[in-house]
Parts: sequence; structure tokens; C-alpha cells
Amino acid sequence: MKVMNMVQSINNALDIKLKEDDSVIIYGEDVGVEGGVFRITEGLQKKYGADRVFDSPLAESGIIGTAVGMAVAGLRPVVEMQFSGFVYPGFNQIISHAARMRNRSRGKFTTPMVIRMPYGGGINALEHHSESMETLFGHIPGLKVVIPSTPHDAKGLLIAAIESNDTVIYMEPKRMYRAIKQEVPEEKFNIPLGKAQVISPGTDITVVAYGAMIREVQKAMVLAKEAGISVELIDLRSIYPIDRDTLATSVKKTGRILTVTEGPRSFGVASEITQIINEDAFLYLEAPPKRVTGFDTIVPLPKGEHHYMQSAEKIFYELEKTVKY
Amino acid sequence: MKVMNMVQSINNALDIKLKEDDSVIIYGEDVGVEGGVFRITEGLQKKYGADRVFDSPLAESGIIGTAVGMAVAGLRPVVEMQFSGFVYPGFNQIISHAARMRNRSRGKFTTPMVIRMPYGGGINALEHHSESMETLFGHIPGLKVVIPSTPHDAKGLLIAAIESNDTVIYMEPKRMYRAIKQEVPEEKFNIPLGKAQVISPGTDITVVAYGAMIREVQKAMVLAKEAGISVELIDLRSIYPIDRDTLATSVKKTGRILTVTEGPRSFGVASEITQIINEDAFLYLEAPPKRVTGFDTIVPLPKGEHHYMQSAEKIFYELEKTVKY
Amino acid sequence: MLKEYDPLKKKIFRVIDNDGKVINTKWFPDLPDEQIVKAYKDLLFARTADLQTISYQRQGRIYTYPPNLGQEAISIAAGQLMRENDWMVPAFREMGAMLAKGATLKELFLYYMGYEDGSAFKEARNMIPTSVPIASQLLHAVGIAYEIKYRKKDQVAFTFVGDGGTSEGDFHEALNFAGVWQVPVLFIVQNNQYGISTPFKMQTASDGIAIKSVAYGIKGIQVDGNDFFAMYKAIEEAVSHAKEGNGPVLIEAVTYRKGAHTTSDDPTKYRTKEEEMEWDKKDPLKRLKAYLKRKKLITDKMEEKLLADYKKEVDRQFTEAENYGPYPVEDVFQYHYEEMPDDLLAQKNEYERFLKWKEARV
Amino acid sequence: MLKEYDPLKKKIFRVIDNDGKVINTKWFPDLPDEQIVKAYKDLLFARTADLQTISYQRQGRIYTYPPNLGQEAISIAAGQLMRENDWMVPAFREMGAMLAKGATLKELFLYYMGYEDGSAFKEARNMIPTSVPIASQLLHAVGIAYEIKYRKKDQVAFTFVGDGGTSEGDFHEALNFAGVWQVPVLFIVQNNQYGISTPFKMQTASDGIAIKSVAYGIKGIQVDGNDFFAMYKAIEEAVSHAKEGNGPVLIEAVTYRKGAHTTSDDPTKYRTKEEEMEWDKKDPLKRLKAYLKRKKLITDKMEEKLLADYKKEVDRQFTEAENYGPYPVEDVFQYHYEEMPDDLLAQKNEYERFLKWKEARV
Ligand SMILES: Cc1ncc(C[n+]2csc(CCOP(=O)(O)OP(=O)(O)O)c2C)c(N)n1
Ligand SMILES: Cc1ncc(C[n+]2csc(CCOP(=O)(O)OP(=O)(O)O)c2C)c(N)n1
Ligand SMILES: [Mg+2]
Ligand SMILES: [Mg+2]
Repeated sequence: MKVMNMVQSINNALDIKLKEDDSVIIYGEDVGVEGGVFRITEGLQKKYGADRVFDSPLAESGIIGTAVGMAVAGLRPVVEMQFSGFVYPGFNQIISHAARMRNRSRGKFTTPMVIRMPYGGGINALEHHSESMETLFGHIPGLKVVIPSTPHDAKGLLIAAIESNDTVIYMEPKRMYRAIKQEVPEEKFNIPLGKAQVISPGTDITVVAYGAMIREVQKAMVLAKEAGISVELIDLRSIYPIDRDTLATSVKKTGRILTVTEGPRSFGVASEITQIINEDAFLYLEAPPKRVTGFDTIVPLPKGEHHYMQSAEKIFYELEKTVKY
Repeated sequence: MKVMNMVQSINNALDIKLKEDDSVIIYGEDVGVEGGVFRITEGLQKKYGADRVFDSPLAESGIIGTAVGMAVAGLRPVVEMQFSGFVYPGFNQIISHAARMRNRSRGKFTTPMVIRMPYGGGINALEHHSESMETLFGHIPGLKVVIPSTPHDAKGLLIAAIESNDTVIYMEPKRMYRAIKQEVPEEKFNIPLGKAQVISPGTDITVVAYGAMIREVQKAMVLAKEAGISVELIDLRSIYPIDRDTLATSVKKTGRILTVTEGPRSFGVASEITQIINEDAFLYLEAPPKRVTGFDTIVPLPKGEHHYMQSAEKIFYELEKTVKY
Repeated sequence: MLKEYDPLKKKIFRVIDNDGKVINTKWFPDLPDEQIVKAYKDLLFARTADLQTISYQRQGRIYTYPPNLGQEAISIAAGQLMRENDWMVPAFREMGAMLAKGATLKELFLYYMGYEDGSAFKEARNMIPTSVPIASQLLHAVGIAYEIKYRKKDQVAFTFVGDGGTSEGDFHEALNFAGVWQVPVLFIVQNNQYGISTPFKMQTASDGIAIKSVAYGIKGIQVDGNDFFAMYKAIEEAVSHAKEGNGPVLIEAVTYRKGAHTTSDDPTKYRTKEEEMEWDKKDPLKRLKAYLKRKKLITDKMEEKLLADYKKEVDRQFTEAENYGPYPVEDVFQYHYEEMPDDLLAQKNEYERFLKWKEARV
Repeated sequence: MLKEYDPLKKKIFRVIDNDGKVINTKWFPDLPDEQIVKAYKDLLFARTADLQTISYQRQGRIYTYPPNLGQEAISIAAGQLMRENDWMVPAFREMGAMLAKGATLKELFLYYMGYEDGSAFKEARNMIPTSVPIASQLLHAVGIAYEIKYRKKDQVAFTFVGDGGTSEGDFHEALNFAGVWQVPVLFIVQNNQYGISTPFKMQTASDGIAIKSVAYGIKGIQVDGNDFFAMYKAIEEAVSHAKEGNGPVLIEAVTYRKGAHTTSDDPTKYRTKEEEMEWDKKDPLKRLKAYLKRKKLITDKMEEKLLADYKKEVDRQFTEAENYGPYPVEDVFQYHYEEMPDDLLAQKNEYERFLKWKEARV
């Protein structure tokens, strides 16, 4: 075990995979010499050479499209989008190819690749640097979409993503990069993709979140506890496939559910969870499934961002209403 | 009044707007001389000249990005994506600019533009030609997303879209292009964006659909009638803004709701409607809101497409189960 | 040769004229007669298949099909030069090259009949399926070429695109990445003068496509795409160039789409009979045939016989494809992930329950 | 002049040397002395503002900021040539040009403090806000230029991008559309040798950027971007070219980003002191000052005085920005649509109810 923050644990996962598998190749904007704008890939070029860890030209479609080709040819590219808000020039390569090559070729060609991208708000950034658009990927058939919330999970999920023979969108809650430290095993370990985790059991209400929102919920749980409310917190971890069982099992116990996400409200992850709960646990529902999300607006620039973000208080406010419903 | 199919009514709407407003400009791949692969713009170049209706180079980002510029400068571009499956190279221009210019400039610059695109299955087409990915646009703050289901609505909604000072994604159910004919007023008329329409009133269950699915639901309603089930059919018409009131009012009456869409199931429009109903009419629900949708798969090629599509029988099957719940 | 035909010199590379006469002995490719005859046969086969496919489509037995008519020499030349090991990354108008790489007509038919099984190409080595989103495939070829270079393999990646496709951002990014990475990839642009109805001059103001290589610091060459020998020689040189580690080459094959864009298209709407007739003189099959006849390597009778055989063979494969059978429910679901996610499995099960219910109802 | 400096000739256009001596009298721009002095003053102001902004950032009074240091001559020259009516479509490193177009420092400060109000540019005519997604803005300029041509207006669209930005597909599509449409747009590439940490040779294998004009059949020119006179002359010629209906021009301004990419970046990680010192000799402010000193148009004392005034002015505007006040809830919602949709209004109301609850709790 070693104490790591999320930057370190992701770097560590990449290091392990680069070491044990020479088909792993890392590239993207500024990931080579500089080690990425968040220093996630720091030191890896020096260690593994510029043919395995390198800077690409500034072109997201180029990065993702060439990764599709590499993956088809047998490599395991792990590419970085500098921010998730800049993935869109590469969107066509994701939806039309990375997600489809396996089906199109009836399994003959696969695209074992990972597209890493920092996402989410709370770092006082410029426009396009604070988005949470995981829904867009969740809705695309053929992709897996993963979001860790802790240094520990970041490592285990990333290793699993790199070893997966499917295309994995791996979204990193950038606000968490250096926010917490945690004991993380130094050796290799996998966390299976597609499984949610019950972080803390409770009886009155289920709260589902992921990424940086976990910590906000945990803060809200302090207020809930004061108010005598027992919360069962689930870290979704995987946006697609989504772990219906864990969600339904929890709601069958608590009868209530609240989902907290950063992204725009309409057509968001919360709505999908509500649909699932309606399908799988309708008769157990004692209150309408509730969502605490961003607005249907663009994330405001830093001076207005606090309005948009989910705070402990805002979560508690809705949580209490749902429990009292 | 004149009998028109949807190709004609869209052409007619464009004709009217080209005639009365010289800031309306139409371009896209093959829309000029040829009049588009579906002949939507047929005859318009001849009538209005090649500086107002013309072929662009084959580049979707180029088409949408230049339209953003034209719109900022005061024109009203109406651009065509040849198929909705080919909009993705232009996705960045939509999400990063068309949807954001107004907010970024605090209202100083607007992008009054329409992006037309045929979408949906049922025409035995090649890969990428049968998609229904309206959710992706619905989730993007700053866009309006409109889908007509009849020749009449196609005209009224398109005129409203062109006259709107917002960016409108206008998705055309290509299977309906020549499927039905209808009396359509020859003169100009608008259908307000953002309003759903109750197509036929009923008492046992609300069914929500749009685009080509309306006709499938209507077929299912014949079966429902035989089974003694009274259906209230709502044409959503607008994916965003979504008409919560019409939906909730209906469910408060029927107590049951089923949404029929063509696109992939997870994170789809149906889930959003379920969330809305849970928020606005929870206590009226007598059965879980149900969805009849595509699978979480790529639309199969023609020989397998019937498995994926929503048929009258499949709709009735779920409808009956929901009513009997 | 790539130097002599530097695109800035604005000379098109051509070896035979419209009558099949050799006009450029210096660069006539070193080919045994049998291989030239083979090229002719393959071209004839591809054309026969093409024409018959159009007629199947007219009979409503397949869906939309994009004919190759008039452009076949490009695919045939590339096909002869691709080794088993080389990679082929097609657009969608390269039948001859796909067949050479191991695809079967039956598979192509299956594809145009609407089965994904028709793009699995079970026997073809290192060929990825048709890419429908224009120009996007070029980047895959560059990624593949990166693997070749990284693994120090003796391979080249061949990829194709149309003139329309050169307007897409992906064309730019692919050539630019390939130039920076110096990887062994050949970009073959079939400049057939149209992107559906859009004429070349509406695609770009540049003087042809080959000259665009300058923007990426890579080699380029403009070739008469209807001249089998020129195409062969140009690709051969480009392959050597790439294999020697000198990076990518952009080959512009100037040609003409004699048929419709696809079977749903009507070219009379956007081009003239005169133009079509002008290009008819440059037909690649005619020119290669004229060469071979002059050299007495083929006769009309031989051709008749071949044609009859080919028609039968095409029909045979078509019939096989037509009898392929229904599309299993399983196939809608099973190829999306290595393991089918629970929820997807549940969707499949639910659908199967519906099918049972439906059957029971009738 | 565009002919004489055809990029295929691989000659960079330069008018003064590093010591401010005129080395190219033929193409020395026809400028009254006062205008040259004005250019110097504006450059000095831009630099002063830039340096002070960096120090505000260090003090934690603004968020991330991308310095202009070393590249200012490009913006100053463009700024002098843009008429009120012309369009400016910036990237994000063109402070001088934005100020010339009517933006205020206060607004720029507001923007970097995190207010969208800082990108409304209330007094600036025909300038759209900074575009963060690299290269995407180039297409907007082409669309604007289409409107200019369509409406037969006497305007030109100016747009900017970095060397890194030329790798994006949108760069290609923009230049290609502009070439086909023959519209009056100037593409000014600030080739400052780096895209964040990525050196130019990792962006493209081409011989500079100007040469890429060949791929689009448009004019191009490579200019010493640290030479105010060369930039002025080149842009002046390009404007005439565009206004006369001859289509777009690609201007490569060769320069150097003397500072960090942004205030969060540390260039020592990826470049050498030697390289920095080499470029320091070519600093645009020094060179323009040397020219003016030689012509006795300025003195050190004048400069001192200016500097003192400018610092004060920058501080004044910064203080105004700092006192701008809180961000109203309204502003999160009100600019997305012409009319706020009901559901969005409901979200706003719900949020306001929460705020009331929160206040009541404390
Ligand atoms: C990204 C994308 N946009 C549009 C289309 C629709 N489309 C199919 S073929 C074609 C024209 C292609 O022209 P070209 O590249 O010259 O190839 P050709 O058909 O002439 O072989 C178009 C616009 C597509 N398949 N993909
Ligand atoms: C589409 C996109 N991808 C990535 C980024 C992140 N990013 C911001 S600036 C920059 C480098 C830009 O380099 P260049 O174009 O040379 O401009 P310079 O910063 O040197 O002025 C990058 C990669 C972005 N803003 N947009
Ligand atoms: Mg073509
Ligand atoms: Mg740069």
C-alpha cells in the first residue's frame, strides 16, 4: 500500500500496464515531454521511450481515429483528451468507429482502446473546461463509460479498462485529482467494469452519484445524519453498462432514491436511473425518484459556477424533501 | 390547401422563406443542382440562384461552422446534413458554438440557423443511415430540437425554426418523406416550437411518440381498440424544450404512460419523460412508465432491422402489459 | 520517379494513351505478360460483377450499391501490389482491390443485401470493412501504419478515399499525422470528378489533389487512374518509398465515375452526355485491352469465353448469397462487447419473449 | 508582393532586421511617422497590460491567462489595418488586436476573472468573443466572409489561429471552403513555435504554414511576425487582395511565445534557455523601438513616461473589474434562448427557492 492522490494512482496504473504489455501506447496533446497539463503521464516518456508515450499533433479526430487503427492492428492505445470539452472534434471517430468496429466486422476486429479525459467543474477554468457530458457517451451503443471517484478506484478501473477488449471512455473527475489521498495497493489490481459499489449502507434513502459528486454527497450525509436520515450511498462507477441490480436492490430496501450528477439536467444520467427504478422497483417507491443535477445551461464561468454546482446543502435540501415526501 | 407529402411540404416551407427573406441561405452536400439526395431542395437553386442555394464541399464541420459565422453576421442559414448519421464531424461546431454563441456573448451575437437532417430507420439503408440519436442534441444546453411527424407539421415547424433566433436542430423522419400525403395550407403558417400535441384523446393510457413512430402507434391503437383500451396519443414534436405540461396533464388523467422512440434505449428520450412524470404526476401513476425503444445496439443492416424497429405489435404488447399492470 | 513527377510540376503520370499505345517507355512497369493478362482478366471480372450487381439491384434483389464502373484499374493495380500481409483500409468503391485481398463476391453481395456478415471478410487478411463515413478511414490506416513502424514489420497500409473525401477534416489530419510520424501508408485518392452530384471544382480550389501533399511535407503524385500501367508503376514506387522508411505517399488517381453514384442516383441531373462521352474514350478496360490486343496477348474470342464464365461465376455467388437465410436475433446483440452486458442480455430476452407472444397470437 | 513572396519560393518576408534597420526598402509600408509611433505605443501598452495581468494572476486576483509576450506586433499591425466595419474573429492570444477593435482591458480582465460579461465587448463592432476550441473559429470567419460577399459589403474578415491549430480538421475545412467560395477572409497564423509544450516539428512535417495555401489554391505568405513593418505591409497587401475579390490569404506570422502558454504552464519543462535567448534578440518591441530611436522619434524618457501612464491605466481598469460585483442567478439562465423555456425557468425558480431555504437556515 502507498498513499496516492488520483494523479499518482492513474500514473501508476499506466506505468504498470506500459511495463507489462508493450502493446500499450500512450499519446495525446502534450502528454509526452510535459507529461500532460495535469501531469498524469509525467515521467512515462522518459521511462518507456518516445515511441510509446508521445505528443500528437493538436487534432482530436486524428488522435482517436489513429487509435482505432492501432487497436485494430493489435495495439492497446490509451489516448488523452486534454479536457472532455475538447473531445467533440473526435466524436465521429468514437461513435462511428471505436464503438462499431467490432459489430461491423462481426467480431473480427476489435478496438481495445481507452480514451481518457478529465471532466467536470470546480476548478475555476475557462469556457469548455468544466463540462460533464457523460450522458452523450452512455447513449452510444458499443462503448463502455467509466468514472472513478477515488485514487483507489481510478487505478483499478483504469487497469481493467486497458485490459478490456472493448472501447472504454474513461472520465476523470479533475476536481478530485489532488483533492484526496488514499492508500492504494502498489501492485496491479482490477475493478470490474459495469459494477456499482455501495459505499455506505443506509435505510431511509438511496443516493446515487459518481466522480466528484461522491464527496459532495458525503458532506451532505453529515447534514442528513444530524437530521436523523440514514443514507445508502452508491458509487455508480460505470455509466454504461449500468448496474441495475445494485440500484434496484437498494431502492427495494430504502424506498427512495436521489441521483446527483454534475451535467445538464434533461436527458441526463439521473433520468435513466429513474427509468430503471420505475421498471425494477416501482412498487417499492415511496416518493418520486429525485435528481440533483446541473441546470439545462452551459456551465457558467468561475464567478457564476457555484450557482451551477451541486453543494452539500443543495443535496441535503432535496434529500430531506424526498424523505419527507 | 394542397395535398402534399413531407418532401413537398418541407420544400414548400423553404420556398416560402427563401422568397420572403433574402437572409435565408441554403447549402449542404448536393442540395444545389441535384436538390439533395431526397430531393427536398429540388428546384430551389434554379428559383433563387446559386448564391442562395448551393452545394458545399463534403465537410460537415465546414458546413455547420460557416453557418455559425453567417448567422452571426445576420444571415439565416438552413443547412442540410445528408443523413443524421453524418452530423458527427460537425458535432463540435454544434455543441461548442451554435449552442453557445448567444450565452458567450451575453446575447450580443445570436445564431439563428437551422440544421436539417433526415434521421431514423425503415428504409433499408447502409450502415449509419438509420440512426435516431435525438437524445444527443436534447442534452446539449442552448439548442432547440424539433421533429415533425406529418407533412403539415413539417411545414409549420420548419418555418418556425427558420424564424427562431435560436439554433434549431430539425430532424426529419425520412421514412415519412413519401409515406403519407395530407392537406397542407399553401400559405405561410407557424407551429410554435416547444409544444406537444394531443393527437387523439383517450383515457386508459398515454402514449408519447414523435416522428415516424406516430404512425406505428396509430397502428397499435387499432389493436388496442380491439382490446378495449383507450389510448391518448401525444406527438411530442419538440425534444427540447420538452412540453412537461402536456405530458403531466395527460398522465394525471390516464395514470399510465408509454413512450415509443426509435433510438437506443439507455439514456434515451423515454427515460427523460419517465423522470418528468415521476416529478410531476407521481401520485397519479398506476403502473411504471414504460418505454418501447430501440435496443442498446447499433441499428442492424436491413436484413436485421425489423428486429430493432418498433412495430405496431411490439407497441401493443407493451401497452397491454402496462394497462394490465 | 516521385521526384520527376513532383506535383508542383503539374505533370500527370501516364504510361499508355487512350489507344493502349505506350507513350512513356521510361516508366513502363516491369511486368511479365501473364501478370498483365491477369490484370485484364481481373478488371473484366470486376466490371462484369459490377454490371451484374447493378442489374440485381434493378430487380430489387439487393439494396443500394455504388458502382465501380470506369475506375477499376486503380483497384486492380493496387490489388496486384498488396501483399497478403499488407493492410487494406477501403472507402467503398474498391471492389477489385477487396477481391484481390481475399474478400469474396458472395460477401459483398451479402453486405448489399443487408447482412453485416458481408463485411466480416472471413478469409481476407488484414482488410478492415468498408467505411461509410467519408474520409474517416484514412486515420485508421495511419494508426495501422504506426503499428507497422512500431513493430518494425515489413508491411504497408493502403487506404482509399474519393475526391469529395479530401474536403473532410479527417483527410487533413490523416495526412498530417502520417507526415509527422513518417509511417508507411499510401493514400490513394480516386478523383472521379464528382462527390455524388458535386463537381470537383466545388470541392476545392486547388490544382488537383496530389499537390496537397506539399501541405504535409510528404510525397505526392498525380496519375492517370484509367491507365493500369501508370497506376501500377506509381503504386510500386510508392510502396518502395514507404517500405524504405521515407513515409507516406499521396497518390491522386485521376478517373471518372462512369456510372451513377449509387443505384439510387441519377447522374443526368448534374452532368452532360458530352462529358460522359469524352471520358468514355479513356475507359481503363478498353485501354488495357487495346494494349493486349496489339501485343496479341488476347483475342475477342478469349474475351467472350471469359465473359461467359465470369457471368456464371458472379451468378453462382449471388445465388449463394440469396440463400443465406434469415438474420438471427442473436446477431443483433452479440457483437457489441466481448461479453454481453446484463442489461443488453435482458433486452434480448425481453425481445424474444415478445416474439413468442407474437407467434402465439397468430 | 504576394507573388514575389510566393511560399513555394521559401522566402520569409521581412522589412527590418533585429536592430530595427530597414533591410527591405522596396516593401517598406507607406506609413506616416505618427502612425509608427502609435504602433509602438500600442505595443508598449499591450505589453504592459500583459505583464501586469501575469502579476495579477500570481497574486491570485484572476484565473488562468494566456500571455501575448513576444507576439504583440502581429496584433498591433492587424489592429491598425482593421476598419471599424471589418470583422475580427479571434483565437485567444490577440490582445492588441482586440483592444484596437474596441474591447476594453476591463472587459478582458472580467473575462479572466470568470465573468461572461467580459466577452460581450459591448463597444466593439464586429468582433466575436474568444474561441477556446482550437481552430473552430476559422470557419466562423469564412461564414462571415460569405455574408460580406453575398451582401456585397466593403468588409474583410480577419481571423487568427496558432501553429498548433493548423493541425485541426477545421483549419483545413476553413481554408478549403474559403478557397472554393473566394471570400474576403484573412487567416493569420501566429506560428509561435509551440502548441503548449508541443514543438512545431511535432505538429506538421510541412515546411512552415504559409506553404499550406497551395493545398487550397489560395495565396499565402510567410512573414517575420516580430517585424511590425513586415506584418503591416503583408496584411495591407492581403486586405487589398481580398477586397478586390481575389479570395482569401493565409498569412503565417513567424514568432515566438516568449512567456508561458498560460499562467498554469511551465516552459522550462520543454524548451531551453538558449532557444529563449535566441528569440529574445528578435523581440518585436525592441526592434520597433530601435527603429524609432534611430529615427529620433522616441526617447528613453518618453518611454518611461508612457510606461508609468500605462501602468496606472491598466491598474485603473483592473480595479474597476475587481469591483464588478457578484454574478446574478439570472445570468446563468437568461442568455441561452431568445425566450427562456418554461422548464429552464422552473429550474431557475427551484434554485432560488433553495437559496432562500439556505439563507433561512443560517
Ligand atoms: C461524413 C459523411 N458525409 C456524407 C456522406 C454521404 N455521402 C456518401 S458518398 C458521398 C460522396 C463521396 O464522394 P467522393 O469522396 O468523391 O467519393 P465517390 O463517391 O466519388 O467515390 C457522400 C456525400 C457520408 N457517407 N459520410
Ligand atoms: C479543440 C481543442 N483541443 C485542445 C485544446 C487545449 N489547448 C488550449 S491551447 C492549446 C495549444 C494551442 O497551440 P497553438 O494553436 O499553437 O496556439 P498558441 O497557444 O501557441 O497561441 C491546446 C492544446 C483546446 N483549447 N481546444
Ligand atoms: Mg468522387
Ligand atoms: Mg503556438
